[in-house]
Amino acid sequence: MQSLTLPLLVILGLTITGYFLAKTRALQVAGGDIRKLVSLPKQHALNTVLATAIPPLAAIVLFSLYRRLAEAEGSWLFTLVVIALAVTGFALSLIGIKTESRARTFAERWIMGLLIFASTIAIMTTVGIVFSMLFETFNFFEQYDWRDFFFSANWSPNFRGNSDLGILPLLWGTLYISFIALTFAVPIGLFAAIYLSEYASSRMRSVAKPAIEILAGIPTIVYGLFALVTVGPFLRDYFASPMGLGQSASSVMTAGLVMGIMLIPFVSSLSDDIINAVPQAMRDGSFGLGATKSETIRQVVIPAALPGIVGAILLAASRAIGETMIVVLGAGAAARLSLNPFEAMTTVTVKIVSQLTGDTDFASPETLVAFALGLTLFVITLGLNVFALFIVRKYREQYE
Amino acid sequence: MEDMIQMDRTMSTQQDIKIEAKGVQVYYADNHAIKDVDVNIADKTVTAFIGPSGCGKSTFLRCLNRMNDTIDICRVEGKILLDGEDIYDPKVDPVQLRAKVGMVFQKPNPFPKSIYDNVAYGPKIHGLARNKADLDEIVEQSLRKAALWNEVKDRLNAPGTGMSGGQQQRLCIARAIATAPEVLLMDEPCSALDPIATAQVEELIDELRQSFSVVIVTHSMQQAARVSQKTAFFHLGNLVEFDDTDKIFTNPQDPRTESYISGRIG
Amino acid sequence: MEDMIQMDRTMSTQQDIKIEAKGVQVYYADNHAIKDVDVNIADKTVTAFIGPSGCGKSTFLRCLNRMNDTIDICRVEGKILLDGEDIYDPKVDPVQLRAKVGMVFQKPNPFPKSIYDNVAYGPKIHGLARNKADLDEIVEQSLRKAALWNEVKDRLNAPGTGMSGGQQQRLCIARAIATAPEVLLMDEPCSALDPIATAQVEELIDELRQSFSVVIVTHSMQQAARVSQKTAFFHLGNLVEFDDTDKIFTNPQDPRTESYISGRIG
Amino acid sequence: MSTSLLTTDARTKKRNAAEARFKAYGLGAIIVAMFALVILLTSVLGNGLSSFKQTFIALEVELPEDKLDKSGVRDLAVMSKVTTIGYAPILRNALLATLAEQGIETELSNKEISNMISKEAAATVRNRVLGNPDLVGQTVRFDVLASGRIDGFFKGRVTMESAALDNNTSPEALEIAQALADAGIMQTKFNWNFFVWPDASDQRPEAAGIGVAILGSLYMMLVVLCLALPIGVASSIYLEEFAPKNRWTDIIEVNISNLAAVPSIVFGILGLAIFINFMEFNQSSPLVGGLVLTLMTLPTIIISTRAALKSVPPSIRDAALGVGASKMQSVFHHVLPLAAPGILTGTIIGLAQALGETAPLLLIGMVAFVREYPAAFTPESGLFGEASTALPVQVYNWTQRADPGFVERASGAIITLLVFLLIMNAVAIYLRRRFERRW
Amino acid sequence: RDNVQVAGSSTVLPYASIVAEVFGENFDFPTPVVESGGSSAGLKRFCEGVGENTIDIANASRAIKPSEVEACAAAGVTNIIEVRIGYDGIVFASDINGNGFEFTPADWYNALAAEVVVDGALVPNTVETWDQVNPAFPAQPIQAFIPGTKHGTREVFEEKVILAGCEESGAMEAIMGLNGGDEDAAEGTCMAIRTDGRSVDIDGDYTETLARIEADNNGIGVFGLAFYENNTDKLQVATMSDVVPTTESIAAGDYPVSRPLYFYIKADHIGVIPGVKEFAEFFVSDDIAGPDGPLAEYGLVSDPELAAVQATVADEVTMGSGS
Ligand SMILES: Nc1ncnc2c1ncn2[C@@H]1O[C@H](COP(=O)(O)OP(=O)(O)OP(=O)(O)O)[C@@H](O)[C@H]1O
Ligand SMILES: Nc1ncnc2c1ncn2[C@@H]1O[C@H](COP(=O)(O)OP(=O)(O)OP(=O)(O)O)[C@@H](O)[C@H]1O
Ligand SMILES: [Mg+2]
Ligand SMILES: [Mg+2]
Ligand SMILES: O=P([O-])([O-])[O-]
Repeated sequence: MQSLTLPLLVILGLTITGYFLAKTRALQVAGGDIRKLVSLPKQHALNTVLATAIPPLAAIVLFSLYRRLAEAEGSWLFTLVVIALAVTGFALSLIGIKTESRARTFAERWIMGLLIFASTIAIMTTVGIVFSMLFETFNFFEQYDWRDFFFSANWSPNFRGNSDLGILPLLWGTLYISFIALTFAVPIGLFAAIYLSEYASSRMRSVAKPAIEILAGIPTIVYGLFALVTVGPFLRDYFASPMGLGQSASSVMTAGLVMGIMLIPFVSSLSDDIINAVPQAMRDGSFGLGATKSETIRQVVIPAALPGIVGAILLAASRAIGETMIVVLGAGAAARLSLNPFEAMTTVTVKIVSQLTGDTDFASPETLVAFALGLTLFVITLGLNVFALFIVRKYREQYE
Repeated sequence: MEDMIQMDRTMSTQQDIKIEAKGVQVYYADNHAIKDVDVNIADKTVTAFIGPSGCGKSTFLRCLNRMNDTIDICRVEGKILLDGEDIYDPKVDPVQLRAKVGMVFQKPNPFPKSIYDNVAYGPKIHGLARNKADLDEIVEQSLRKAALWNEVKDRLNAPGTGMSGGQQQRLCIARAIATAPEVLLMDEPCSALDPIATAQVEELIDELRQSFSVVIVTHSMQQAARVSQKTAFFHLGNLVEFDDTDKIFTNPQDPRTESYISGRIG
Repeated sequence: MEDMIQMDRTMSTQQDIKIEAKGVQVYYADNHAIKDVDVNIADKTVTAFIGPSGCGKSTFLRCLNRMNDTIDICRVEGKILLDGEDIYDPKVDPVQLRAKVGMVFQKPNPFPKSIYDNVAYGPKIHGLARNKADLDEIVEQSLRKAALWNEVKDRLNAPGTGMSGGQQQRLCIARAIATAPEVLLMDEPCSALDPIATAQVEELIDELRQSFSVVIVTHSMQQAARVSQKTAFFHLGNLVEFDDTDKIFTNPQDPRTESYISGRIG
Repeated sequence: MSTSLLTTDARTKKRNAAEARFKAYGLGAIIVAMFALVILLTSVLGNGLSSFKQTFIALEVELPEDKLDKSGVRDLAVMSKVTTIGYAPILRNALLATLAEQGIETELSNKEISNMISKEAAATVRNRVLGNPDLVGQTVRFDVLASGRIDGFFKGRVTMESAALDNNTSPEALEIAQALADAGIMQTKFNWNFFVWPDASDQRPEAAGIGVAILGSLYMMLVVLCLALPIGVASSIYLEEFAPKNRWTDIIEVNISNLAAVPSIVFGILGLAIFINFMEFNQSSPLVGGLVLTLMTLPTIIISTRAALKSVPPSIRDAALGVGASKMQSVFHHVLPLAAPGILTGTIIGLAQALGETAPLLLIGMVAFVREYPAAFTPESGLFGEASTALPVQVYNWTQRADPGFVERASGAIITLLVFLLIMNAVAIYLRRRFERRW
Repeated sequence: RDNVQVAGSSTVLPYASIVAEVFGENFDFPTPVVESGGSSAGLKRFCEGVGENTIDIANASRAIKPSEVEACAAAGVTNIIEVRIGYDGIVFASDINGNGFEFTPADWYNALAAEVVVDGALVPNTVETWDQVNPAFPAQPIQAFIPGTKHGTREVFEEKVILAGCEESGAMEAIMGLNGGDEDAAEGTCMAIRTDGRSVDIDGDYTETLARIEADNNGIGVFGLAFYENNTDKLQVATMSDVVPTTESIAAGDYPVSRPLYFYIKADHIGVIPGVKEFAEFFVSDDIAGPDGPLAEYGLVSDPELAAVQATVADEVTMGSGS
């Protein structure tokens, strides 16, 4: 940490001075007339800032990685190299300022580099996730037969070992609960989005949209308690019991409904923005033909906004799969393969959390199974996403 | 030919009034875009709106089927009667109105759908086709009338947005006539068309006039003279003159009309 | 007047070649939209592209400043040289190219910004103004040249999208000339303009020609005849004929040109 | 020949009915969402508002030298040997004295009397004394906390009936409390300390606050905002505007949607492995928490940003390119502002999620009992490197505590969290409205 | 790093945080940071190695397992001091307004076993109400909220209640008679809990159990003694084999269901991280962990052999180093 302070300060100082120096210098070489410059002073300044800051920062990152891997110590040499890089970038970019130099192109190259770097972070995250789980998953499968894990319909971990750790009931619970949550959240969210963007007055919209977004910010424990204390008993007393579907207050339905509420803003807010971005000319074209508003929305606006809406729905689905607290409190912790929506079930995610935070020996299959569950879920959602991408590709419509 | 048009024109003046606008005022926020316009649009007639760019032609046209409703800042005052009924009456359903009064917009705006779906859209929502064959027929006829059929018949499933400017314009014309409106408002329908296509569209307009009323905005004085029986000249939001087309072009009453027409080029 | 134009034309033929297109082929996916086109566009000349709708005029025009790069499915083959340099060379920065070769699109597409910002955008990013006063001056001049100044001078801060069709078109012209390109490509720049505005734009084109090269797509044969020195006639993706304008209109070599021109109306 | 406009024909009636239904569905959807919101908020507010008030006892405390300063020379080293346990009887005596003064008779045992005063009180008094040794030997007035049960009595949580069953208090104690309240010695007043104090142990619900948690959340959100928004927007721009459309970008796209579906606890596993074990950042620190939440929020921001970028009509890009703007300029000058509402929505939702998340923090050590305020920067631990908790963690912890006094505090923390969220979102919502336009 | 870092069991957390709080108030060291996250997760963190970036103390609601000691050693954590702080009583409680119960382990076995022996054959358990288990009980539907399989309490419940009940009621013998005398298998059969909804696993904590009982008044839940003592106005406790669970009855060994609580100190951090040893000594001091200390007041069953524990800490006796 301390060894970084000096280089960072140097970089910061150089970029700030570089910004102003480059601007002045650019104006100077142009004799005060920016029209003579191929690139604007602003762009020269930007180029200088980027050229001064990026190489040494990249060096710091690379070197830190190297230091961790090789367990080497930080050294003065390193500090020197970093500062030298900063100074070189600073000097070169300043010297390079001529009337005909293309600072914009250079600056854009730096920016492009940053953009590409940013988009690799997602990839690196995935790699990190896979690697942080792969090793323990491997350990798990050394202790536990993979066939039992993937094909057993029984989930009952046991402190004495000899546990049944079949993933099927958990997967079933995950799918069932997510399905119910989405059947609830998607229509409501979509209709809310449509109403907000197409029917509501701008005043109502400016109140209702942020209000609905609060739903996404309420901690899930509140939803969980709501499910446990209010929705669960209500569903049991008014639906499950009269219909003879069981006596359980925790149920897939309870968790699904409550989770659905939480997911509404994911669908509604994002879709609303996308719908709002559909050009008015599209709507006009439809109205001009004598279409009603709803016909216009259903047949012109929604198809045009479809890729974005699908994105929003996928996001909601993802959130449903990853949710724990609502499931724990709303659906119970029982792993079960059943079609009855009024029975308690549980999900993969819940079991990842509970096995990871439980009391079982951390080197035992009962704990390690969490990693295998995580990795399996990862692969399954990957498959679902590939499928979704395929569908979106098939139905996308481009306006203009 | 000349005297046929002459005959038509005489006929047209005897025709019933289809649309009657009285004291129409339109504001975009504070911008007074249409100032106290009175116009009677006869049935089975082509009426042309001419005037310099920005004078309010499109705005007025959009009033006639209440398309201005979709612009937040736009406010319309006055009375517009269609077959004697006030279209701004709260009881009037703009949807029904627009089904009767179709529109081709100044900027071509095809839906991001296939060419076929673009044209079939109107007939579908209005239930004009009993079955798929019917619909195919309507689509083909409309595209034929809009002089587009030959160019697109092999790619009806291609997106309507991936067409040339003129093709899009004709697609929008086809789309509008597919719903068989009683009044067709066309905002510069031939601006992106070559002379041959223009001629075909003009033919179409003439054909439509047999049964319906057509209002066309155009910058081409020749076109106005060719296709219309009545002409309205707008200037800075005012309706300067409205009369039989030949009268406007041969013997304008207002000096502004005179100078606009004489200032014409080519 | 007539002989001045005559003189100009003779001059123009002696002019250097500004853009040289050799064996250009354009495909939209499988649709072969431009077929082996060779064209030389001279400097300080107005070249007109004419042809029926959908024949590939816009497509070819967009090739000249690589605007087709933005259409995923579009593929360009052949060579296009600007001042002798291949613009499709990987080393060429399309941005610099487009700064030199400006464009007015067929469909007016103002930015959803104020009128002022629409016009000032180009000069700003290219550093054409030393200061705010300079910029104001450029904006005013451009709007004046595009015959829009009088209409908008009081509302320069109103959004460019809230204008009439013709006003938007002129705004796009003003935006394009504000960057002072060496070549200006105009895709039907007068389609939504009234005769007077059209005349002003044509005047502008003539003025631009003194120092630059202008390529204009138009459907109006009269306009082509009025403003251009060279005319290219496209048909179904082929360049059928390319010659001095007066030659094309008086003595076309190809029967297709002949029939297109004679089929003209008005 | 044509039907009147004033009467609707059968088909139009049907279509209008469909229209009305459609609109009603929309309104219904809003109402359902609002209804759920109102229910949730009322329950949170109903439970939590009381946490902003607290009951205090005004005690005249005699600080005897023989107990507090055996040395008699105010030697701090000696004085600090007297622990809070030693201070407890002094407070009890003070309360007994007050009772006697007020003429309130009681048969309660010493322990029960002690139980009326918060265990925090001893620390309060001890800190004051150690801060100002001269107080020893004097009688000083202290506003000390009443214990959780007594406080609950004034807030309606504890009743005479429940007290009768309760091991930790008794109806007699409540009667005394009532008498003291009537005498103005016990007062329930607004409690700023709730927002300032750190967490307290299970025995002192009345002293528990969210000071540390607010700081921790604030630090983490700073990290998330400074990293997730730029990185998310940058990678969306690259993927949507620049990246060649090929198999590789498809992989990235699928990969990002897939990251959104990764359970949040898995990000905790990742954070533990990468940031703590590999990069050796401090455990329990807001920096690591912020980094983990950044990775977790990224997919949300990227997905919504990409959708927003996609919805900007191509003609805008063409227009910019046509006047010679570079692709980069067209994106930053025109496309991005038009996509801003969608980006901001993604940010709002992503931050909401990040702000309320507990599970990943579990594995990097932030679900903890922390009483020391974390500094934003220290030379040893760097930026945001000191151990801290966060608001959702505080909520999670408190909902697990045995003492019912923590229920209101958990709700109070939730209210604070929502206010925090609203403040954060207000900016975004304001910006979003400014950028919103139809074209 | 100048603060002590503790992680582990959520059962030990309340006690550890009480101690940490008082420690911070009375010593010049900063208040230790006490994380929760489960015994297993805590031990795992503990065993990740030695150094500033690892925790100093792991709380656990069970003893460390040999395999974990091995894993620790593999990462260089060889000097571990095991400290038992006392016992956690496990009680059965139901809604204060409902029926009271006096259980024996056999009652629980008969109510919750997945399979019971009827007429010499193992059949699925079908009892629906408590009076079917024991005629002395009311005809209240059976609804048990027991700890989920992640909790250490579950193990204690299975072994000290269900298995004990199985043996007590003679079912064990009967099962062994059926399966040919395989004792391990018989134990397994005994401890299998029915999954038809009569017994609900709680993966959350005691507040969840309490909330479930409040939502379903027939429910009987398993709680920690400390939790019950803080909620005597909502819960009534059931006796087990006629013993009322209190800290005293458990310390005396009369009440059968309890488990020891521990913490583990990384001896290599003593003297490196300031306050580690002081905190540990303070934790087990008589003032804190004794029968009259705040921990006992809160519900910890104080260790009868506290003095020995104090000596272990004072002498830094590591595991496996004789004694
Ligand atoms: N984006 C596109 N995707 C697919 N095909 C296209 C696209 N744009 C144009 N085309 C097709 O390419 C051909 C040439 O189109 P182009 O726009 O160049 O015609 P044009 O000569 O400009 O016609 P107009 O005068 O109508 O504007 C047409 O057949 C058209 O349908
Ligand atoms: N959406 C709008 N918001 C604000 N002002 C508008 C809007 N549309 C048009 N205007 C203004 O109203 C006036 C009339 O515009 P209109 O579109 O009716 O002109 P026009 O006669 O159709 O012109 P053109 O021939 O150029 O299409 C113009 O001054 C224009 O700037
Ligand atoms: Mg117009
Ligand atoms: Mg074109
Ligand atoms: O958190 P526990 O390990 O005590 O269940």
